[in-house]
Amino acid sequence: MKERDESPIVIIVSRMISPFIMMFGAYVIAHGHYGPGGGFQGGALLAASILLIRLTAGSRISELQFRRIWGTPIGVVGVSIFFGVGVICMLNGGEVLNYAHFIIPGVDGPMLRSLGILVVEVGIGLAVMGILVSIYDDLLEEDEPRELYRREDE
Amino acid sequence: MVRNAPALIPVIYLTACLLIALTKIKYRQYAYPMAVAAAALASAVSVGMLVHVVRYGPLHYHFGGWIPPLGIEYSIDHLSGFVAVVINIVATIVLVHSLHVNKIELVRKVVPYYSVAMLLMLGLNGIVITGDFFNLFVFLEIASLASYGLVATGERGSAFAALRYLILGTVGASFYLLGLGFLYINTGSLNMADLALIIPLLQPHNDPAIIIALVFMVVGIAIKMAIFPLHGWLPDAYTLAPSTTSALIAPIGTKVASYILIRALFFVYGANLVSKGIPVLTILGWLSAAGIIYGSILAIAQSELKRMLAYSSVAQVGYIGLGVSMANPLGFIGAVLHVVNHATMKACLFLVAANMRVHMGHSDISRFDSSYRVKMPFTMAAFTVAAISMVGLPPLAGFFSKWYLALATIENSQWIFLGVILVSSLLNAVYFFRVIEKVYMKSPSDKTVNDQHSGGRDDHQAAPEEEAVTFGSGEPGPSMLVPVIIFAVALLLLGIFNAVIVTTLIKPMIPLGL
Amino acid sequence: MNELIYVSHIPLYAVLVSMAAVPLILLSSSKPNLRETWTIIAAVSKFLLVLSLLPGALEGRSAALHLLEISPGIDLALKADPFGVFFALISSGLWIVTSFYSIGYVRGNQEHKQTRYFASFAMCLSATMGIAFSANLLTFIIFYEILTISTYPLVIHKESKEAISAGRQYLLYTLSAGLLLIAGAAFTYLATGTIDFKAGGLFGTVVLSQGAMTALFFLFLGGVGVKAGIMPLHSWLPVAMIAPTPVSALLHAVAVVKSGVFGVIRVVGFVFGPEVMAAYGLNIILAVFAGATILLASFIAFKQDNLKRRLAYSTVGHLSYIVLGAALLSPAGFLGGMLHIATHATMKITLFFCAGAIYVNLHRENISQLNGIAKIMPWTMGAFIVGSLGLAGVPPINGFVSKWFLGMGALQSDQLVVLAIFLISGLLNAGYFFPIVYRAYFMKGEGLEGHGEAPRFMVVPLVITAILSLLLGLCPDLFFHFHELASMVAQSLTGGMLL
Amino acid sequence: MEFLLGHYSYFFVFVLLCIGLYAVLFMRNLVKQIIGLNIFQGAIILFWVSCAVKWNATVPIYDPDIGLGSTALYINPLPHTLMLTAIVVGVATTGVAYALLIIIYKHYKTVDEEKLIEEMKRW
Repeated sequence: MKERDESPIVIIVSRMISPFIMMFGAYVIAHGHYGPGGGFQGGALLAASILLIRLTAGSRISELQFRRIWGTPIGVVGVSIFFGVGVICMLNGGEVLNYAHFIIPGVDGPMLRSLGILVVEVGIGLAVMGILVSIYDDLLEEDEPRELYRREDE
Repeated sequence: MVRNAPALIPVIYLTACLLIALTKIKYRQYAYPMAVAAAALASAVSVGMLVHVVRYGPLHYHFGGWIPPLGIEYSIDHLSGFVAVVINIVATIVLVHSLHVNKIELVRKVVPYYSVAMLLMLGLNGIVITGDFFNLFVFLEIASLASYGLVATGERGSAFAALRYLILGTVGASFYLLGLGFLYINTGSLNMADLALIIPLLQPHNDPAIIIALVFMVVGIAIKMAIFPLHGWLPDAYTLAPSTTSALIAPIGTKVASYILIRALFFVYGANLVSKGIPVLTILGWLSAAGIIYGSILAIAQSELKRMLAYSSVAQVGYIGLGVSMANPLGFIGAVLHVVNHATMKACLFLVAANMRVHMGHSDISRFDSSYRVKMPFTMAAFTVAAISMVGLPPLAGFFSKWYLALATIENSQWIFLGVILVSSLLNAVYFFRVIEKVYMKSPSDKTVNDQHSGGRDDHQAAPEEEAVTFGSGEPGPSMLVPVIIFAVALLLLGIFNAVIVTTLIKPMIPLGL
Repeated sequence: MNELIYVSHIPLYAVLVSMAAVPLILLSSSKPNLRETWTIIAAVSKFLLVLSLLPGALEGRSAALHLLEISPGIDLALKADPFGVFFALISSGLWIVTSFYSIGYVRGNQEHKQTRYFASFAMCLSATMGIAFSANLLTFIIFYEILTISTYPLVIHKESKEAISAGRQYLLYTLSAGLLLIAGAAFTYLATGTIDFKAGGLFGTVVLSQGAMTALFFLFLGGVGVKAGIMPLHSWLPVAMIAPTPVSALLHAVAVVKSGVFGVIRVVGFVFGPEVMAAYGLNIILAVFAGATILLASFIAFKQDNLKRRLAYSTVGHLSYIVLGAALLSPAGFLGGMLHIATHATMKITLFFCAGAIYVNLHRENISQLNGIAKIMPWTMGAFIVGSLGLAGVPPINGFVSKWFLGMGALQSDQLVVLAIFLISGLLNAGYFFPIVYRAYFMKGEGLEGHGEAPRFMVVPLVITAILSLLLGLCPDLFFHFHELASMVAQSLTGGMLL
Repeated sequence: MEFLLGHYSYFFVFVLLCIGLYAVLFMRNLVKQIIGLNIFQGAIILFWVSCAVKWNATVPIYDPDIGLGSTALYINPLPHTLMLTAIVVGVATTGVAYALLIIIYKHYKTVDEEKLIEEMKRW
């Protein structure tokens, strides 16, 4: 790979906007169940904020923020949340992802469906973030990538 | 539980996928049993569903409780239930076989390999059971991505093969998506059952957009299915992939693509509409016929067992295409029967190739000789059975799919296609008997060609230097041998009891208007 | 004649008994005596099973069994009609003899891979029984292909380069034939809706265009004609002579080529039926091919110096006798053709046994080397004389009987050309067999000192078959009622016309 | 003319499709092929999204001013959501493609397709 030019402007600007991107990502996820937004977009924004630092400041600094080994576990956790909601609905007597059959203590009716979607969105957001970051990490990995596969968790 | 059964298969595979991914942290040795268990469980569920479908009619499952055409629908009818049973059972047996092969061929990548294999199965099963065209696209891509990954773990050069597969496969999927777009714009629906009702009502019937949509979709599927001029990705991908991948993708990957083809052509469009405007079926028929001949001839030219099998797959997919293109009940029966027959045959043959690679270190036909037969008697016997079935000799399974296809071509008075089917049997015979001849006849070294006592089992006073070649010494362990034998026996049973399959399963699935 | 059918498992057992012997043979590969015992047990029990069907067949009753539906509307069905029993009797009876002879041959010759040899042999006979008892075309095809595959290991038994190339040629011819047969069966099924064999043909009221019918006939002709050695399709047969002699005997006299001609008669009499054959002029096509084959094969046989090849061409010629007999479409023609299956079987097997005995004993294969061997092998050559006289059509050997009926058949249908062909080829037969006899008896041999008669395992069977030829010539209805069976079949095919 | 103007978005889509397909088929550089693949996918996504457009309609989010009755005033949300999925799929595909490409580059030190084919043959 080519040597990177150390440009203070790039580093400072990216460090400045990275938290806002992350914030916006979280907002998009949290907003997804009743407005434009959702897990994928939010997750992509979260990943973008992390990758921005990785691109500009290098992975050594970025690793302090987000360790590369976290990528897969977070992805798995995200998928598990999404998937767990579906299975809980199913076990509770409905179809897969039929939020009316989701269980949140003290909540039911339309609110239950709404919150069910929110939980799912959080799961998707985590999954997308973890996996997008780990795609980047795997592509940059110096020695032969150990695992090619996890990104198909998408 | 029956009500949730259609969703159960994806749930099983996804759970297995995640759990296996977690075993990477600890308990690596559980990856294999978990994968096998998941596939076995899915097989059991799919068999149960098929039984239910046969007894009580199709199963419908509305995802998230949304009623179609608004929501995504999973529907199991005879066709999808049947294909699901075939792919799950074949996958289970192949996965059982994979234990030692993967230890040798993949070394450190075993755990993620199984995880991705589960994803592949998730995708393939999803394609089969979904009743929604867009959902089908998503599953198609999941399955494709998983198979790119599975191919890329193979020997040197497999990454390039996988990349070419990826590029062609993605183009194919994109074409499918494009065609689907046309369809959606014209009908406003993506649900298969709904579309089947809407399309005949559109005015006028040969609305070009609808036909264009079909053409794009068929082109896309044909790439995935490796119909003749679009098969370029297949030989390298099958040859260079790890043995288990070949045995997993070759039997069921293209079969699922042909399922999509059958579903789109006959169940959504209907046989009458398909050939309006553009003679889709005729073109498909001629391309399939060309593919049969081309694949068979190139298979003769190969000296590597797996590559030969790969070209043979190109030819065999042509049979399915040919059966579909006949658009009559007999052709339909032939095509669907060939799905199961070819899945079994190819799985058996690729597993034999895997056994040879693991225990002999290569699968190079020019190096085969009769010591292989002595060292691996059962593997070679299974190979012979599968080869004879591929050639299409009764009473093995391969004969009967050819029988129905021949009947179908005669019914349509397509004499050239009849000739193609018959000639291709001969070509199959050429390339398989070449191997069989080597394995049973060629002496390990040339000096014993004319020697009457050349290492036969009967001669206990065999020459001392042949002592290494003892009966069954190279035979793999039961985990690799039993699956091969199961497939070989299954070929015989499928052949003898094909009438049961045809009458109870395939006949009810013949769509109206065929 | 009404066909009475009763359900019986005997045909199935007759098919399965030698198939069941295959694993036993394979398992006892290290104990040759036990292995051969299995072969003999299977052969004898098969023969007895077939024999038990004979009384029923003589009363015009057929044992039938529907095993299972193998394709919707088509059963895997066995039916032991008189014709099937006729063929099964010959092949299972001669299998016993051949088994004994094989034991003598392979041991005397110290052949390798004897287990494979005996296993394939048993499998072959199973397939032949299946062919004999097939009730419909699909069942026929299934057993026909099993026969092809199980004969292959026998053809390439020597594993030399020539043997392998002979095996390739054999497979090429027979597999293509099988494919044509499949196409023909499929066509027939779609045209008539049935493929069950029926005396007098399946077509009934179905009318096809002349072109379609002719094409269909050629499909069938190609399908069964390869194994029957009809002329442009015969060339695998002489090449396959590379196989061990008992195999040649089996190929020629018992199983393979006889299945071919059996198939020809099945096709002519039971698929097309004499009426359809005559109406579309198909019998003429068949007769032209068969007549040309008879003459050409006889001429080619003159040129051969290798004894087995000469016998092979003789076989090609004689098979066409049978085909020609069927093509005459007259009762006597069918009768003569069918009888010739039996008579040619006994005579040709005798001759091959003789050739094998000479080979094992003296390692000589060429006719020019046979000078004076009658002195040391009197029994063998005596049997050889019987066989060759029979093939030339000299009474009282059974070859005369079948030729007599064939000639009558030619007269019945006013085909004097055919009669002439029969007579000329009889002379030619005499012409190419007698030089051998002459050399053996009247010329002075070299290097024969120290050799005696061939092993007893080989001599006894060939003497038995020679005696059998003689006895059947004197009394065609002896023991097995071949004549009666054949005339029953001939009558059923031609609608009860008198001979 | 009216036809052309009325369907102009489709022509852009068509041009993009052709560019993408051209790159996939004729570029020797594998990176460019993958880029072509992305263009191809992008064109199809555009096509889907453009088909959801309605004149005088707004985003499909519940607006108290419009209410639930007049659905004609909302554009069709379904193609967008579907294409979201298609984009996800595209991202995953691209990720795998580049991963494979990096492996290939490490092995052969080239991303030129014809050279790679030569390499494969030699091996």
